[in-house]
Amino acid sequence: ATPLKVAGIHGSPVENAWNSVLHQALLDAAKEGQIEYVFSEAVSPTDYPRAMSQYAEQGAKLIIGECYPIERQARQVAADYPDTAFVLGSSTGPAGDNFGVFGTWNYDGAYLAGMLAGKMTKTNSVGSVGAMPIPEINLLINAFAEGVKAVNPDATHKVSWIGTFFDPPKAREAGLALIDGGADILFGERIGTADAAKERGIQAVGSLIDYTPMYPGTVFANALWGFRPILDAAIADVQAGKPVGRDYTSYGLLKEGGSDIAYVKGVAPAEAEEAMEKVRADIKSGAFTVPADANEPK
Amino acid sequence: MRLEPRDHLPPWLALATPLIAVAAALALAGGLIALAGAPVLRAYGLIVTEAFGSRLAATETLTRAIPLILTGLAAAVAFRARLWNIGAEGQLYLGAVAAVTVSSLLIPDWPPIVQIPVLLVAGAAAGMVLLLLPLWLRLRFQVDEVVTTLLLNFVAVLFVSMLIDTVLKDPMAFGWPQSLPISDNGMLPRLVARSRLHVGLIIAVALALVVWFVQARTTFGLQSRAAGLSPGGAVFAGVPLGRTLVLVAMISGGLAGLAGAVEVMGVKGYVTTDLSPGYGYSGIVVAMLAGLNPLGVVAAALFTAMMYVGADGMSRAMGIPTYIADVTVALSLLSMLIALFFTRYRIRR
Amino acid sequence: MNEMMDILGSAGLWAAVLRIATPLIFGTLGALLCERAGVLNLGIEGIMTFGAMAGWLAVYQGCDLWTGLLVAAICGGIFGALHAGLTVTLGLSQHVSGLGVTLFAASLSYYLFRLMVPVAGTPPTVIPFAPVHIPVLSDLPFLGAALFNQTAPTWLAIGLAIALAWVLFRTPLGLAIRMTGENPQAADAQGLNPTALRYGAVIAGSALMAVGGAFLTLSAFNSFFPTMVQGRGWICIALVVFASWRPGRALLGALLFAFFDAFQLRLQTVLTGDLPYQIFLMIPYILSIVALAVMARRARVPQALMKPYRRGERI
Amino acid sequence: MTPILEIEHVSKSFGTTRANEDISLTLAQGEIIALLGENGAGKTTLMSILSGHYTPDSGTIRVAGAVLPPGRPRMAIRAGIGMVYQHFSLAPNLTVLENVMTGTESLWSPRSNTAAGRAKLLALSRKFGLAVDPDARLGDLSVGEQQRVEILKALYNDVRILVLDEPTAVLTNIEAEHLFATLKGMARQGLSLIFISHKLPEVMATADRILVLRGGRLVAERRAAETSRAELAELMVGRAVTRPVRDAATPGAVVLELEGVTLREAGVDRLKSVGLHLREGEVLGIIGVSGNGQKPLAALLGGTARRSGGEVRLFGQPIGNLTVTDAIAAGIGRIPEDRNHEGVVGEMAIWENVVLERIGDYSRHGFVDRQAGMADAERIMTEFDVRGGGAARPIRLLSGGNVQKLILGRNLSRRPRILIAAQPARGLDEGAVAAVHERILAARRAGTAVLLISEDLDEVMALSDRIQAIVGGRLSPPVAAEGADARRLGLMMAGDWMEAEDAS
Ligand SMILES: Nc1ncnc2c1ncn2[C@@H]1O[C@H](COP(=O)(O)OP(=O)(O)OP(=O)(O)O)[C@@H](O)[C@H]1O
Ligand SMILES: Nc1ncnc2c1ncn2[C@@H]1O[C@H](COP(=O)(O)OP(=O)(O)OP(=O)(O)O)[C@@H](O)[C@H]1O
Ligand SMILES: [Mg+2]
Ligand SMILES: [Mg+2]
Repeated sequence: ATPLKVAGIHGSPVENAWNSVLHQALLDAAKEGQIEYVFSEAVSPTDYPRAMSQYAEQGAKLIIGECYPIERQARQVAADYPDTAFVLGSSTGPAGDNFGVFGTWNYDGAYLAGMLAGKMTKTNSVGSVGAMPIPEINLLINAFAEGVKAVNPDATHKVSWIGTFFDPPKAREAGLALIDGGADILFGERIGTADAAKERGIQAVGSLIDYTPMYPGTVFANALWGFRPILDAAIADVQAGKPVGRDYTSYGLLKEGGSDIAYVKGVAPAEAEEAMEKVRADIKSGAFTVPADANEPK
Repeated sequence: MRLEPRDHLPPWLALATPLIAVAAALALAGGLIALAGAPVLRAYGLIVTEAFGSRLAATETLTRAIPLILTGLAAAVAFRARLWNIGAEGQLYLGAVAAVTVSSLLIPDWPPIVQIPVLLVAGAAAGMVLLLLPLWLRLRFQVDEVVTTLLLNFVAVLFVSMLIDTVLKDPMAFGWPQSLPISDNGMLPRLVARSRLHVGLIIAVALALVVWFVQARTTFGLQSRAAGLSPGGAVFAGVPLGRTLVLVAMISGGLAGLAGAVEVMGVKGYVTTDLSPGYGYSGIVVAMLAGLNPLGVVAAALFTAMMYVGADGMSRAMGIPTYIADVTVALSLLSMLIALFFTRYRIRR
Repeated sequence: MNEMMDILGSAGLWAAVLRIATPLIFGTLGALLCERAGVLNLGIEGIMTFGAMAGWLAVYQGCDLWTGLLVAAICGGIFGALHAGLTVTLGLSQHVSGLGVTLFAASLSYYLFRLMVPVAGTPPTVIPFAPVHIPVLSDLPFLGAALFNQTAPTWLAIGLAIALAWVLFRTPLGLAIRMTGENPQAADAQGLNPTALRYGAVIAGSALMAVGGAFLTLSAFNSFFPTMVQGRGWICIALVVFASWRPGRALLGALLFAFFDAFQLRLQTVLTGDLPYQIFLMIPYILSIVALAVMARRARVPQALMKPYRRGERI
Repeated sequence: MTPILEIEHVSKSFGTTRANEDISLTLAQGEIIALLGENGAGKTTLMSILSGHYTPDSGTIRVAGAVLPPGRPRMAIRAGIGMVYQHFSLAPNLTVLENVMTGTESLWSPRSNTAAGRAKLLALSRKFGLAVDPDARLGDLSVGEQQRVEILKALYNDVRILVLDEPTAVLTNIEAEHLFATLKGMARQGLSLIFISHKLPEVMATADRILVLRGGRLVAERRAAETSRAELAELMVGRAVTRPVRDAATPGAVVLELEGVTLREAGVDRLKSVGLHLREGEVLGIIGVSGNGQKPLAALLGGTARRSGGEVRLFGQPIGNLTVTDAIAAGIGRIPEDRNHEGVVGEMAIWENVVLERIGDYSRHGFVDRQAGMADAERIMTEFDVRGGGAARPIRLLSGGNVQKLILGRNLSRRPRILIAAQPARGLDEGAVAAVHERILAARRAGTAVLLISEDLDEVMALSDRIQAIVGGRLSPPVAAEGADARRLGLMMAGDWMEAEDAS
């Protein structure tokens, strides 16, 4: 088949971990010849609807991106361009035939990483650094905390918010603050957290992408998020002429091959790894569901 | 070699100046475009077509000019009275949040004909309040307002962030920090169907005319100019300095607050902390490009919007980094400033 | 209460204060130098961004860390020269020129970064400055960890504050700079060249700002992100006023500001849920404004700040 | 012997204005010469060329036979030329020593030798009798002290030629006398001096030679001993000038009365129990050394300050606090002491400066009646002989004398019942002074009550019917002008009546 024309519109620079997952999946698909990929990055919310219209007018068949700050306008643009499929990260539901959505549900991996961390902490205290308490981050951090609690009910979990999506030095400071407060394992929702852990010689958990190669010896586990299943599903729908107006979130779950844990074997106690692998299998089989809690972690 | 003020400006130079400036900016931007390995001439063509070449392009350019006109006026009014309001960004956010609060919490069901004016007034009032604080600090404690207005921008945005995280949080947004939406009755009508262009354009241009008229023709305009140019002279002539500055601050803060209200009522429908891509700061540059002339502000805002939207669209069409848009705007502003300088001075050996 | 005391007693807090303060010290000293010569430099935010990018890029391309700082300083100096050209030679409005420089420097740094480093995924990193181990001092209990566990640029920043104070108040050059900021015409009448002095101060000051930016990518962190300066430049502008244009107080102001930041990061983790986190983030700004109100009357603003000077225009 | 300074065929134009045209002069060692000329004659321009601040279009300057490179202030300083500008070039936030030492050491030296600087400054200060505190903040000093610093700054640079531009414009008579005594002492020690002044008595008393500039040209040169005031005045203006004289008149009813008025400002009593009365058709002169309460007194009556106690009666009626608008509405005209910072807004047009303080009269439904404003401004400009372009030009383009005439005009054209005139002729040339005095006397004839606040005793004695002195915020009892002489007034200004008061 001729490659599908796909445009990516990234609200942040593509270095941002979340965008990088989308971007990498799109690049891979382009390399495999499935799609023809163009993109813009760091598109401000003010410009975002225009970027959508422009790509639609330039003939993109599928537009991938995010519409959290402009939910209303994005749906309006989609309605104006019925021949283009839009599949965007969103907090709300799909609209019409050509507006599909997805959420970032990598909390399965976070729960599993929490199970390892809970058995590893010596101070009985772990911490998470988050940008701000929005649902997807809450889900993630809560799942991590639940994973810790599941194996170590006495452990305490603290959160530090840095108030912005983009300030790695500040995330690092927040991580150091948590360590100073007694935490000996950090869950890094933000880039920069692992640097704090590395500096103080403790262990850390990464999120969305695999940080272990960048922080060997520090990041022992990652709550991965796979965008490829979502992308493939959307591409398949468009190629098949099916409406994309549905929720693609579940493709990102562990059960569907999206989210997962990547960890370095032998860092956590063997029995912890064993227990975790069992839960992992249960999630895959559907025997266990990680509690999804989108409230602000306390 | 030295610079000498011109006695008069030859007409050809007045016309050529903006053209030379734009040409210089484009030449410099062209170098950067070439660095990205893209054909420069085609890029130039695209800047024009992406800014004005289609219905989408033209309406987008005009839409973007609206908040710039308002924040540009806010800066022009204040600077003319030597009130250095660098805080239009914060005032804009408070204006937006005020409009949202009033619409969603207080009067969601009022009909548009009443609700829209009320929201605009609420937005303006909020902007005023935020500028009156630094003015009070200046009049009472002689605190330099450049710094206080600048700092209050951060406080205002954090304050808005707090509101949309708590009392104003939209429960339908699944915890995402965004405000309750403006009720449909409070949204500004579109000017062109299937576009984002809204009635705010008419409001902004009308206000530019009003501000121009007030400054050029009224006693208040004369007094506020005197207050800015020479506080000592103004006091001696009986200009109530405090009252004049308070009025100036109310107009300036009000316009900036209005910019926020209009943006949220015309385009976005609710407030987030990334409502404005720096409109408050760009407004200052727009005002200076316009020589603080309210009518010039309209032209300068259109120019700035055109450069941005054109270059932004061009980057997408050519697949070069989007950041080129901001670079082009910055280069245009800098070269325009230099060009305007040479309309007032000439070089003598 | 107890928690607060615990935080205040932790060495980590004080180490963090010095670290967080470092870019602010560089930036504030740079802005202070410009303003002492009579030029307000609102280009700081963009210059810091460019410094962060250029310094990092140089190291990424294989230079050593100190060369990275030097590259950042040179780039900062170039933007300083641009600002000086616009404000000193042409006498354009210092606000507008500064904001223009910020817009230009920031967007250019993103654009160049993207051209040079067309990455996907997380950005590449460099090996940043490591804390300097000072014999004896670094091994002291508590104090060693609290104060003497910093990277070299932090010591450089503190040293520069002292050096700048010396230059401004103890040397003929400093007097000349101050005179230029107070009354350029008087400096001119004494045979000094106010234009050259202003150029020099703005270029050197901008170089310092850029080094402050580079600290973010070469010491506080190890890679460059667009928008990562996050308003630190504007804080520096406020700190200059807060410091009444004195380097020693600038150092103190930066440390105080950093203290609040470090403290709130720690306080948040123990006072969960009681207060919106934004309140903590607002504290430093609000305190700066309050401090200004308290100090403004006593502060001695350089009299020629924001006033262009051109020889031959009427005395 | 070669002269220390030779200026040869120097010319300089600004646009179309020929500020200096083919000027040549010489100065011998130990000589004092005075430059005289109307406002705008080109005196400051010539001296600025000498100091390197301006570059001449043509001509050369030699110091002790060596050619001075044009437009290089540093070279001029090296050659020994020191300049004391009319508007001081000092930094108020720096100390006296810092002001003096700026630019005197190598910029690259790692440390300023303040000890040596202080010693040198104190030595100079002793040698020439110019007392200063090296560590005082300059902004805290009086104008007279600031001028001393300016002179010391020049001396510190080892000057051979000292130039002073209108050094006495802001000084009191006593300060001026002291200054000239010092200058003469300096000349005896071998220094050469050039000074610019509009005050003929001091010029004749101090200078060895007097050079007169008119319209940018050097029109005359006289030895001080061989000329007269009348001749000099005529040379300057190109025609005979005489100051008007006050003729006898009978004052009318009391229009303004102050009783026990006090004014506190920032915790200091600036006016203490002040009492005065002012009648129609008379001039009441208030003399005193500047800084003794003249400013608050003028501000109080002009509506820009509030009293903290006492009573004010206007046309017999007790009044509360006056605002500017009240004062103007009541028919009080005001001539401020500082015409550039208070009298006018330099960047605004002449007509706007005319309407600004009476904005109510030119307002129609909140809009400014520009036509009426322009018409009135033009009428005032013709009537009061204000020269320097149309009513739409910025007022900063006018010379000081013309600005002053405009301020007078905007007040007097409305026939005010009271005129508060503070230092109305300060810094003006002989012709302009005569014009201003003439107008004030004409207003008196027309029945206006004039309160003349001045430091110039000649002026006060020539214009006033009665005179009171202000010292430390207190007013002396009035004396009739007829019985007053300079000695008596000098004693009053020193506050000698107070002892009598305290004793009684
Ligand atoms: N910087 C300047 N730019 C333009 N014109 C100038 C400038 N300086 C002086 N002039 C012109 O030169 C002429 C001489 O001015 P100058 O200041 O030398 O007069 P002056 O004799 O010192 O007058 P005054 O007695 O008022 O001090 C003025 O008429 C003025 O028009
Ligand atoms: N910006 C200017 N451009 C051209 N000519 C000017 C300018 N400013 C002043 N002048 C001219 O310079 C001459 C001297 O002006 P100046 O202001 O020195 O007057 P002045 O009598 O010395 O006033 P004062 O002594 O009270 O300050 C005037 O003739 C005036 O027209
Ligand atoms: Mg003069
Ligand atoms: Mg003069």
